Order: sequence, then C-alpha cells, then structure tokens
Amino acid sequence: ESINIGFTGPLSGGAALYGENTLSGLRMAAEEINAAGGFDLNGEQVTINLVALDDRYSPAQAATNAKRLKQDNGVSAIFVPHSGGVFALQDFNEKDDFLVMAYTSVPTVTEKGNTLTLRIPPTFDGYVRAFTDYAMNNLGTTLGMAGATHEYAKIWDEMIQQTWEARGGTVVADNPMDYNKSADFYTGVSRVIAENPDVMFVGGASEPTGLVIQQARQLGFQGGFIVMDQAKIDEVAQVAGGMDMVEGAVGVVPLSVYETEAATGFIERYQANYGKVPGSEAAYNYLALHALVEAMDMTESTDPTTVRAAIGEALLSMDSSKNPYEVHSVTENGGFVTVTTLAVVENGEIVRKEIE
Amino acid sequence: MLKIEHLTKMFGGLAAVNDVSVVFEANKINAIIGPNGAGKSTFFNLVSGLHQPTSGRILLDGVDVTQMRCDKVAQLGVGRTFQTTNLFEQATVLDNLIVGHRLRTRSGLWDVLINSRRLQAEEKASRDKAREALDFVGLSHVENQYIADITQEERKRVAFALALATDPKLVLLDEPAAGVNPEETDGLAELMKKMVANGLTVCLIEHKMDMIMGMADKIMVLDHGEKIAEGTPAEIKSNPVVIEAYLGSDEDAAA
Amino acid sequence: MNLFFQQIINGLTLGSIYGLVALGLTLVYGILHIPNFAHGALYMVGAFMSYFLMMDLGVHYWVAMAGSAAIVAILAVLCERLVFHPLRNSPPIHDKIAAIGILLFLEALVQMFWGADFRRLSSPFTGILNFDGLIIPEQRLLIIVGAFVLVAALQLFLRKTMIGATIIAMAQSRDGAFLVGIDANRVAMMTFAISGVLAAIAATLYAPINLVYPAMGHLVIMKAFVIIILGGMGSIPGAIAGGMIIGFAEAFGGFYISTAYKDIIAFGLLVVILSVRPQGLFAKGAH
Amino acid sequence: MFKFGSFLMTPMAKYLMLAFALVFPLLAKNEYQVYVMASAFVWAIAVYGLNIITGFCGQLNLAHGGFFAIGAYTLGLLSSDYGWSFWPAFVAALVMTAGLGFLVGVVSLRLKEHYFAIFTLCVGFIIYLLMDKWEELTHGPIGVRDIAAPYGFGLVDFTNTVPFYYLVLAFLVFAIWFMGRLSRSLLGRTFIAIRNGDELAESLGINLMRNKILAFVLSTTYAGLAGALYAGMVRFIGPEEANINHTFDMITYLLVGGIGTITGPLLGTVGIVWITQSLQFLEEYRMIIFGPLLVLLVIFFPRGITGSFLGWMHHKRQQPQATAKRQASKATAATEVESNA
Amino acid sequence: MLQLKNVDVCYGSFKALNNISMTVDTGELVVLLGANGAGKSSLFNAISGLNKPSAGDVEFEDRRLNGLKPNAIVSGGVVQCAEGRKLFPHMSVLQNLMLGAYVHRRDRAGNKQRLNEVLELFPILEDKAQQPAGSLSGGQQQMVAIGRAMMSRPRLLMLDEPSLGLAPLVVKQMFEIIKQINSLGTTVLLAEQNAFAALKIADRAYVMENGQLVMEGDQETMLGNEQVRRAYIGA
Ligand SMILES: Nc1ncnc2c1ncn2[C@@H]1O[C@H](COP(=O)(O)OP(=O)(O)OP(=O)(O)O)[C@@H](O)[C@H]1O
Ligand SMILES: Nc1ncnc2c1ncn2[C@@H]1O[C@H](COP(=O)(O)OP(=O)(O)OP(=O)(O)O)[C@@H](O)[C@H]1O
Ligand SMILES: CC(C)C[C@H](N)C(=O)O
Ligand SMILES: [Mg+2]
Ligand SMILES: [Mg+2]
Repeated sequence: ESINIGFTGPLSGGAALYGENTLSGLRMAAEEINAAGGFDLNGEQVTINLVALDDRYSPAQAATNAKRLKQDNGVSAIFVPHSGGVFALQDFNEKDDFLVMAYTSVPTVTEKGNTLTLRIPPTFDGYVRAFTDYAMNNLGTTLGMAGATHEYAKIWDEMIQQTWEARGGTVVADNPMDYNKSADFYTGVSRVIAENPDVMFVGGASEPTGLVIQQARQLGFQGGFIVMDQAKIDEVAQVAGGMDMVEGAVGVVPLSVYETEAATGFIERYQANYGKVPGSEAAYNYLALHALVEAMDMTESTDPTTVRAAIGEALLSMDSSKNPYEVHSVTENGGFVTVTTLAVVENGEIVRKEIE
Repeated sequence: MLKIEHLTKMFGGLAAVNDVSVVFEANKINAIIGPNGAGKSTFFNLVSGLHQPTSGRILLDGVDVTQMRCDKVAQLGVGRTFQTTNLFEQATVLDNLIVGHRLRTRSGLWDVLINSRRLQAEEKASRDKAREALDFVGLSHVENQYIADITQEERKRVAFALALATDPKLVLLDEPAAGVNPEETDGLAELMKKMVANGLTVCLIEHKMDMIMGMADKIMVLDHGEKIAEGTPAEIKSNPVVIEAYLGSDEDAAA
Repeated sequence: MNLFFQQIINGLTLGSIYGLVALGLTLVYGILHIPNFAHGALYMVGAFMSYFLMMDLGVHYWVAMAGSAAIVAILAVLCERLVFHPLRNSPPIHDKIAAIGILLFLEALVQMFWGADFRRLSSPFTGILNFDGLIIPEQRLLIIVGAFVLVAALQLFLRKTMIGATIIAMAQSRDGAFLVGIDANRVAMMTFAISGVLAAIAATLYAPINLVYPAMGHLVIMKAFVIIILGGMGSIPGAIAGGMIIGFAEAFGGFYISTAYKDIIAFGLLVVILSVRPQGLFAKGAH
Repeated sequence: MFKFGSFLMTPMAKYLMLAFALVFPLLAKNEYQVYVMASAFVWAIAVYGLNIITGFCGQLNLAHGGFFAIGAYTLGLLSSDYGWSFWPAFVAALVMTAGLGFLVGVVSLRLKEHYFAIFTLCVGFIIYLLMDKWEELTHGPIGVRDIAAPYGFGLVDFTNTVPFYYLVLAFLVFAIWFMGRLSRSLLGRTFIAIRNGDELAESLGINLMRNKILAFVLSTTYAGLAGALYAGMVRFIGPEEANINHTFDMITYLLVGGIGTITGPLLGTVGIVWITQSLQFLEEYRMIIFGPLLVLLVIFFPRGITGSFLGWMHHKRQQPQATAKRQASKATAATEVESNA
Repeated sequence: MLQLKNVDVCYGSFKALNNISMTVDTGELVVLLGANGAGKSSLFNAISGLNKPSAGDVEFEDRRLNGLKPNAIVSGGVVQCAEGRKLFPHMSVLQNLMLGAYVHRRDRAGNKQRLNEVLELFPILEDKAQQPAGSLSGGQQQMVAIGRAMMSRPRLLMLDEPSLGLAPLVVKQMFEIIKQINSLGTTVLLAEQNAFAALKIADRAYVMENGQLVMEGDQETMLGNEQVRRAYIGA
C-alpha cells in the first residue's frame, strides 16, 4: 500500500533550479520514510509515493496539475513552492478538499483565512523589521534598492522601503532588476551606487545575488547589504568571490550555520544523497513532509481537515532529527513557527544573531 | 483610353522606364515588344499601379490614375496577368476565379456573421461571373479541376479569366503566350481578338513576333526603358532602329 | 566617478556579446534562410561545454573555449543534417517549430546532466583595471577585444579564402553557386559550424561575468533576432552595428531612464525603427 | 473536402465530433480530464485566431500570445480592480483586443515576411514587459487575483468545471462555425488570395491593407476571447501569460493540426495538450521526448494532421495519374486551405 | 561524349521534356534551336543536375550523370553557362571568375594560367576586375558568365542563350569567341534563339519543340531546310 503526495512546481525553464531544490527535500523525506517501512495507517503499513508535476512556475499550470493530482492520484496534500501557484490552488482547494503545502513566505497566503493551507517557511515581515533594525544601527541610514523584480521580491521590496522610511531612514535609489533573466547588472548597479547609499538591498536567487554584490564591489561600493531571504549568504559569498565581498551583509541564517544536531545531520544526509550543500528550500520541505506524515500517522487518517488540525501536535512529537529548523508549532492560520534569527557577516565570518 | 505622358521609373540609378509617352486606343490590340530588361513589365507595373512612377502621368479614360494604388486602378477597370502565371495551385479553377470579382462586391465581416442576403447575392454574382469568364476562355469543362492538374496553356487561360472576372475595360497581358506551343498560341491569339470583339481593350507584351505581327493594331517598342518606335506591325517590321535593337540586324535573319 | 564612460564600457560589452550571438544567427538566416531559434540553445550548450571542460577535465580557459567551439560546431552541423536539411523545401515556419523542438530538447538534455543549478565559470582574467575611476574588469575588456578580433577574422575568412567565398557566393546566388560546382550541403554545414563556433565563443567569453544555467539563452536569442533585423539579414557589419545599438540602448536607457524598462527600450527601438524604415537600417549592400 | 468525398470533413463527421465533445464530461474519468479539455478548448479558440492571420492571410504574428494576455488582463483588471462583473468585462476584453489589434495592425502590416514576424515578436515582448513592469496598472509580477467568475444568470454555476466546459465549448463551436463560414465566404477567399500572392490580389482590386487589418483584428479578437475565458477559468493571472512561449505553443498547435485548415487547429491543440499532459510523468525530462517529437512531426507531417489527411485523400483520388502531379501538390501542400481544396 | 537516352523532365504536372535522346561527340559544336519555352534550358539543367530527370539516362563519357549532384557534374567537366547569367552580383569580377575555378581550387598555378587565357579572350574584364559584377553592363556580365564557366575548365561547355540581351555587335563577337573556344578543343553545346548566327558556327543542330526533339542535322542540311528557315530564321 502506498499513498500519493502531490507536488507542483517549476521543474523546467528559468526557475527549474528552485523547483528541483524544493523537490529534493521532499524526495529525501519520502525515501527516509519508505526506507523505514512506511508508517502505520489504520493498521496498514503504507509508504509514500511522491507525484511531482512540472508547472514552469505558471499558476494556471499549477491549477491544472492540482486537479490532476487530486483526481487522478487522489492526493490529500499538494506541495507548491511559489506564491502564484498557492493563490491559484487556494481558489478551489477547500472545495476539492486537499491541503496546500505552501512553500512561500508571502504573508497573505495565510492571512486570507484558507482553512486547508499550511505555510512552511516563516513570513518575511519578521525579517524585514529585524534586518532594518540591524542595518540602521550598524550600517547607515541611506538605502539603495537593488532588489529583484519577480513577484515575491516585489512584495519584499515594498515592505522594506516602508519599514526603512518608518524608522527614519531615507531610500535614495530604487532600481529593481530582473535577477532571473538579466544579461548584466552593471548598469543597474551603477545607477544605485551613483546615489551613494550606505546600505544596498539585494536579493533574488543566491547566485545572481552574488553577481550583483560582486559587481557592486567592483564598481567601488563599500557599504553593507540587506539580503532578501531567498538568497543564502553562504551561497552568495561563493559567487561573489569570497566572504570579504559580502562584509556587512545581513540576511537569513544559512542552514550551514545552524549548529543543531538535526541541522548538521540533515546536511550530511543530504550531501550523501545529492552531492551538494542543501539550502533552506530543501530543509523546510523535508521537515514539512515528515511533519505531514507524522500527522497522518497520529490521526490514522489522510483527511485534509483532520491532518491539518493535528499538524501542530505532529510538529512537537515528530523525530527531532527530522526537524532541522526546530519548528514546533503552527499558527492558527496555518503558518509554521520558526524562531527567527538573523545572520550578519562580520570580519569575514557569518555570525548568527538573535532578534531583539 | 490609356494616355501616358512622359512616364519615368527609376530603380536606384537605373531608368527602367524612361520618358515614355504613348496613347493606346480603346477596343484595339496594343502590343509592347523589346529586348529583355527593356522595361516592358515595369511599364505594366506602373500602369496597373503596382509601382509608383518617378515622374510622368497616366490617364485612364481621362482620369488621372498616376498616384493610385493597384487595387484602386483595378476598380477603375484595369485587369492584368503576370509574366509568371501565379495561381492558387491546390484550389479548383472555379475557386481561383471567384475571388476575381471581389472588387465589385461590398459585403464585409458583418455580412459573413449574419450570412446576409447581400453576401449570398454577391457570392452568387461572383460565382456566376467566374463561370462566365471561364466560359469566355473556353474552360468550362475544367471548372472543378485543380490548378495543379491542368496544362500550361489552360493555366494561361485561367489567368486571362481571372483578369476578366474583375470586369475590366483594359487588360494588360504580360507574355501570355510564353511557354505555349505554336498551335495553342494561335488559340490564345483568337481569344485576345475575341476580347476586343467584346469591347475590351487589350495591351500585351510578347516576344512571339508571328503572333504580334499578325494581330496587333499598334506596337510600341521599348529598349533600355525608352520608346524607340511605335506604329503598325508593317511599320515596325521595317523600322531600322527596331531591327537594330530587337529584331536583329543580320540581313539574312531579319524577320 | 566616470558614470558616463562607465556606461559606454557597459554598452560595448553588451553590444559585443549580442553582436557575436547575432553574427552566427545572421549567417544562417541570411545565407540559408533558416530562422534558427535554437541558436540560443547552442549558446547555452557552449557555456556548459566550457564549464564541463574546465571544471571536470581541468583544462585551461582557452583550451576549454576551443573545445567548446568544436563541440558546438559539431552539434550545429548535426542540427543542420538531421533537422534543417530535411526541411529545406518547407516554408520558414516549419524551420521555426523544428528549431523550437531542438531548443526544448537541448535544454532538457543539459538539465538532465547538470541540473538546473546556476553555475560559475571562472576565467584567468579576474583583474580590474581602473582608469581614474573608470572601472573595467579584465574579462569585460577581453569580451570587447575578442568580439572585434572575431569579426575581423570572420571578415577575412569570408573575403580572402576560397571556402569563405563559397559561403558568400551561396548567399548571393544559389544557382550560381551550383553552376560553379559548389556543394550546397558543404556550405550549409560550414555555415552552421561557424554559427556554432561563434555561439560557443560568445558564451565562453561572457560566462565568467555571468551565470551558466539551462535557460541562459532565452533573452539573448530574442535580442539577437531583433539585431539581425535591425542590421539587415545576412549582413556581418549589420549584426555588429545592431548589437552595439541594442547594447548601448540598454546601457544608457538602463542608466539614465530606467533599469526596469531597459528591455522595453531595446525592443521598442526596433518597433520605432521598423515603423519608420520598414526594411531595417542596413538593408542594402549587405555583402 | 466534401469535394474529396472525404469523411473527415463531411457534416456527419463534424456532428460526430460535436457529439463527442458534448458527452465528453460523461465519458471522462474525472473532473481533471474535463478541466484539461476545457483548457485545450480555450487555447484552440486562440489558435483559430492565429489561423486567420497566419493560416489564411499568411502573416506570421508572433504577438498572438500578447493579445491573449491582453484579453485575460482586461477581464481580470476590470473585475478585480474596478469591480466590473464578468460579462461586461468580457465584452470589454473583446473590444480592447480588437482596438489594440487595430492599432498594432496599422503599424505592423506594412511590413512583410520576416520583418513582420520579428516586429510582432517585439510587440509581443513589449506587451509582456508592460504587464511585468507597469505596476500601477497591472500589479506587475504579483499578477491579478480575485478575478470574477462567469455567472450563469442564476441558471448554471460556471465556477464548476463541467458547466464551464460547456460554456467554453459553446464559444469554441461558435468560433469554428464562424471560421468555416468565413473561409467559404468572399471575405475568406480574399484573405487567402492575399496569402497566395499579394501582388496578384492587389491587381485584382483587393485593398491589401484594409483586408489584412481586418484579418488581424479578427485574429486578435479571437485571442482576446480566449484570454478572457482563460482568466475566468483560472481566476489568477500574471505577466507570464504573455510569455512568448505561449505564442510558440500556439504556432505548434496550428502547425501540427494543419495550418490554414478548419479542423486542424482543434485537432492540433487537443492532441498536443493531451500529449503534454501525458508526458507529465517524465517530470523534468519530458522535453527530451517532446522536443524530438515536434521535430519529427514537422519533418514527416509537414501539413499537420488535417493537412496530411486531406493530402492522403487527394493522393487516393489521383492515384491513376502521373506521379509528377503528386509531387506538385506536395510542393504547395503546406499552403493548402481546406475551404478551397 | 555526351549521350541522352529517353530523358523526361517534369515541373509538377507539366512535362517540360519528353523522351529526349541525343548525342554530342568530342570536339563538336552542337546547336540546340527552339522557341521560347521549348525546353532548352530544362534540358541543360537536367544535364548539369539542377533538374532531376523523371525518366531516362544522361551519360557523359560513359558515366551516368543523373543522380549526381551539380557540383560532382561540374567536377566531371560538364559546365553550364546558364540563362540569366547567375553571377554573384556583389562580388568582384575577379572573385566571380575565381569561384569558377572552385572545383580546381588546389591547382593555383593552373587557375592562374586559365585566368590569363580568359582575360585574353575578354580583355575588357581586366579593367573591370575589381568592380562588383552586378554593376557591369549586360554584355559585360555575359562575358563574366562565360569566363566563369571557362574557369571550371570544362570539357563540355553548355551555353544557354549567351546572346540574350546583347547588342547585335556584341552578339557577333560572342559567336566568334564561341567558335574560338570550340576550336581550342572544348566541346560546345549551344542553345540559341539567334538561329542563323548559331547555325553558321555549328557542326550540327537539333531542333526542339514542346519538349521534344523534332529534327536533327548537320549545318548544311539545317541551313538548307525550308521548315527551319521559316520557323527559326524567318523567310
Ligand atoms: N523592383 C525592381 N527593383 C530594381 N530593378 C528592377 C525592378 N524591377 C525591374 N527592375 C529592372 O528594370 C529593368 C526592366 O525590367 P522589366 O522587368 O520591366 O523588363 P522586361 O522588359 O519586362 O523584360 P523581360 O522581357 O525579360 O520580361 C531591368 O533592368 C530590371 O532589372
Ligand atoms: N521551374 C519551373 N517550373 C514550372 N515550369 C517551368 C519551370 N521552368 C521552366 N518551366 C516551363 O517549362 C517549359 C520549358 O522551359 P525552358 O525554360 O526549358 O524553355 P527554353 O526553351 O529554355 O525557353 P527560353 O527560350 O525562354 O529560354 C516552359 O513552358 C516553361 O514555362
Ligand atoms: C524564498 C521563497 C520562500 C519564496 C518563493 N520564491 C515564492 O515564490 O514565494
Ligand atoms: Mg517582363
Ligand atoms: Mg531558356
């Protein structure tokens, strides 16, 4: 016996890497569960069968995929790693009765009151406040915006500008660039630098973020960076050409900096499987699938409503080695609660800081 | 009928047609001859409005059509064929011809949508016109054949019919008998005479001297874009300039 | 800071890359009349081949470039033989769809071997030249110089060698080429091979200041099409001039007007130019 | 085709196809299949539009996906930002795509062949960029949410998949019916004459510009219709709807089905949509199959499904005649138009 | 040397050549007469591989030519100077001529020598060597076309209406040159409208009508034939 779990995300096209990374965490979790002989569901041992469909980052295709996953494969939960897809699915998931496992930190996905949505990563509003505070206190008061232009980055962009100005800072340049498609960032970056900001807001996927930072440094920028949560400072530094380049950057704590047993264990296993260092996409989805299965195991049910209700408990009771981010509770709206910390680069080292 | 005044057409530095003035009379067969590249086809392109002249005037029944676009000129009654017979290969002969009458019809999108009476009437009229033209060129029996399946000579006749379906007053025929054997050439000549008998004015370009000399009322000779002679076949045949430039100067070979 | 001159350098860099990609495209388009939408995929494969040769086989940058050029040339010739040659009598729309088929295939294939990850290609030219505030990383200088050298070399090849002459001859009169005994297949393969070489070199030159990933060719190929229409199909100087126009429009438009709208500026430029001059900028006298 | 005596084009066959479409929701294994079929129909409507300008009139329009997106956005924005209800917004979408189609047509149709194609490629890309960047109007990359669903005047609920399927089917039937009538009418013949040789057409007194613009506006309106239905179906749209890939998809559907034919666009769209869906199990590797498949189709079935079928009928009809004739019909095959064939 | 056996050529449904059989012997100058559209160019193109015969055989020195690619046929020594010249208009006269020697591109010395011969034949081309071929007058272009064909060192040279579009004086020269080329050892097959002039330099002639050979004979028979005189020379 096996039960199907759905996934729809970009597996080809420009965002394929991101989709592949999220899927890799899910695959690893599924393999682990199956290797342990599956789990007990009403006295039957069942294994997990992950059904992954490509949506090329298109909300419409995500919706089509979801219909198929629900009706052809009878899944009760679908993992979606982009907010567009999440919104598209939320249009009918309650009616069609399946759980949306949303890997997106856009706050509205849980604010809309959809009863069958679980948001896996923390919303970014907490980061926005924390990063702003740190930057204002340590880096300077003028901010140059050189963020990305995709949907997610746009929401971030807007929020950080508001927060920055609310704290009395000034935004001296606002020049978002298409991180995924641009041939070159030189022009965009030089435009921001021309306004002499103390801090630069950057961030999209880690690698292009690294390029942006590298080019900013080449053009003589000396200040610090606020790095959007999609980018991971360790990966960014690699592309940018070393930790020196990202001195004064503030961003989310890369998984590699977590020193918990669960995190290091996960990293090791992941590396053994995929031959590369995992990012948080993999880790979050990994823990979410474990938690989902734990909830099914506990409730002896795959009914979305039942599982959704039990997820908080499941997070508490699940094997802690499967929970690299130590997520232990879920908000009423369905958001996983992660203790937010931030990372800064000081003297060429990534340092983890608590948020006041 | 057709009056041309100082017509010139430049392509870059090349004067394809150079200061040509001529009058073609109604209800006659007028021929244009001249060496390859003399500007004959270009002359037709100017008259039919496909190209705009660099200078000069073109008057059709006293109306100045010099600056008019091709479709406008056609509406005023100029039909034509092209040097390379250009037809819709995968369609039947009749289907090819129906569109020929389009310029005399008015129905548009709305008529299509509601299948208006006007559309039905006009479609019938176009079909009738197509059949009439086909009958005129003597091809009624091939009406349902595909263009790809008919002979070279039949294609030429279909091209005639297509020009006739536009209800022209003047037809311009560019080398209608090229690639057609002598016997069939005679048939085409008959057809042209029949057109004139039916009140049309014919203007043709041809290299087949036997045919031209036998039926043209008037011949204009072009060379290097310039009119070097004009007159009756007899005059042209004996015109030394024409013999020099076109018919051949070798005494033994004079046609 | 010398912001104005900085944008000139940026425009030159971008223009050089666009020009090189467009050059291969314009040859194939102008001579064989094939709108090769898969050219962007060849560019992408070129970057991956260099990456593979440098990272996995550890060869030097220049060697990798040469190897990649050879491999992509072969790939381009295969495309010609297997796909475009059988389609030689079809209307161009068939070539377009087939080219898209090739593009999808190559992208998926590369993703199968290397994954969708962003990769970095390092080059030995990492220094940064600073002329009194005008900053030019060595690699960017290499791109500009490389583009000009390549164009000059290509011109010499086409003008001064018999083989090159056959390519031009084919472009000017197919029948004439047959009449003097030129083998059409050979010329077609050669043209594709050259376009492949140019794509691979462009990719290898550009990759060190950019990222290597399966979708990297998408926008570049669109711009290349715009460029060859601007420059006149089949025209080598036209491709370079068109590349520079787009490169400069992006650099200056992006800096002085809006980075967000810089692509609109590039594409809008073509729309405006074609509205005024329907035959492109350098339509006549291409060869 | 009835002249071929070919079954595919007999009214009988058409009724059978319609009957199949009508009972499809009953035959379908589940709602997902109905949903896929409905979305295939939506695309098919847009492909019919492309068929008018590209198949009949011979102008390869690479901005078609852009107009599809404009239709979707007009409906989406009017209903979500301005509170319009579905049907008025739907009509507005048609008017908008027709109007913009007219403006773009006036400028672009002066160009020929490759120039027209690349020009429209740029127009399509500009449409995409505007949707992505003009945030005040379009919400930029965040896209449009909370789009109104079509209401059934209290009779049916189109937010359910099956009723929506029938709604789309009705529009599709209308679109095909109109296309069929158009192609047989004087107007359609005029378009085809232009594709066949614009000089010849012009010398027959046909106003090229006016007819080409009309064909272009018709085609963009079809695209707008499809886009509006799409928005009503997905109810969430973003700039990616204007991605050039959608245009390429549509060209593929058209070519695979049979360019310039009446049934081709439908068969091509439905066929490829189902092929793509059924290759989904290959996940990220499916293009390794699909890409070569496309190449093979284009090489071995250059006239598409319908075109090849018609050619085969033609061939059979001609069997006793010279082989040379078959070659001739092959040479011109790709431009065949059913209504005239 | 050249032998055609029952050759047919079709354009679509149109049969341009119908059951053509003919021979050309080494060293001969054979003329092909026929009205416009009789099929002369089609015949030449069938021999040089630009058209594929739908039936029949073309043999050159006992080697089958049909099925071979045009370039292979040119290397084999059968070269056509086609109707409409088919020059490379934007390339210089010299480049045009040198491309004529494409199949012998390795033999530089030989090409050089051949080029000198051609320039001797057409001295005017020496002055124009660097001009784009497209900028020359019609007659000069015709010389380039013949010169280019000669650069391929043909053993059989086929000339398709070389006098087309040329002033009568030039035509006269042209025929002299053709005669000269032939007497220097090249076999020539010449298609002409200008029947009288052509027959005067010919050894033999064929007459073509509607894709068929309808008559054959040596120079004297042809010139004396009443029918030929009427149809192609004029009374
Ligand atoms: N569109 C054009 N652009 C440039 N030159 C042109 C164009 N059309 C014709 N020409 C040139 O104008 C001259 C006259 O051409 P035209 O076609 O009128 O000759 P013609 O008398 O019809 O010859 P033929 O008997 O061979 O058909 C030629 O030199 C031709 O090359
Ligand atoms: N590519 C083609 N497609 C269709 N028909 C053709 C083609 N080429 C020639 N024809 C036709 O074949 C016949 C013979 O043409 P061909 O050119 O061989 O005649 P020709 O004797 O060389 O005439 P000319 O004296 O005009 O050069 C003509 O009827 C011509 O229209
Ligand atoms: C960084 C991720 C959590 C956000 C994701 N890119 C999204 O589309 O919402
Ligand atoms: Mg002419
Ligand atoms: Mg000929």
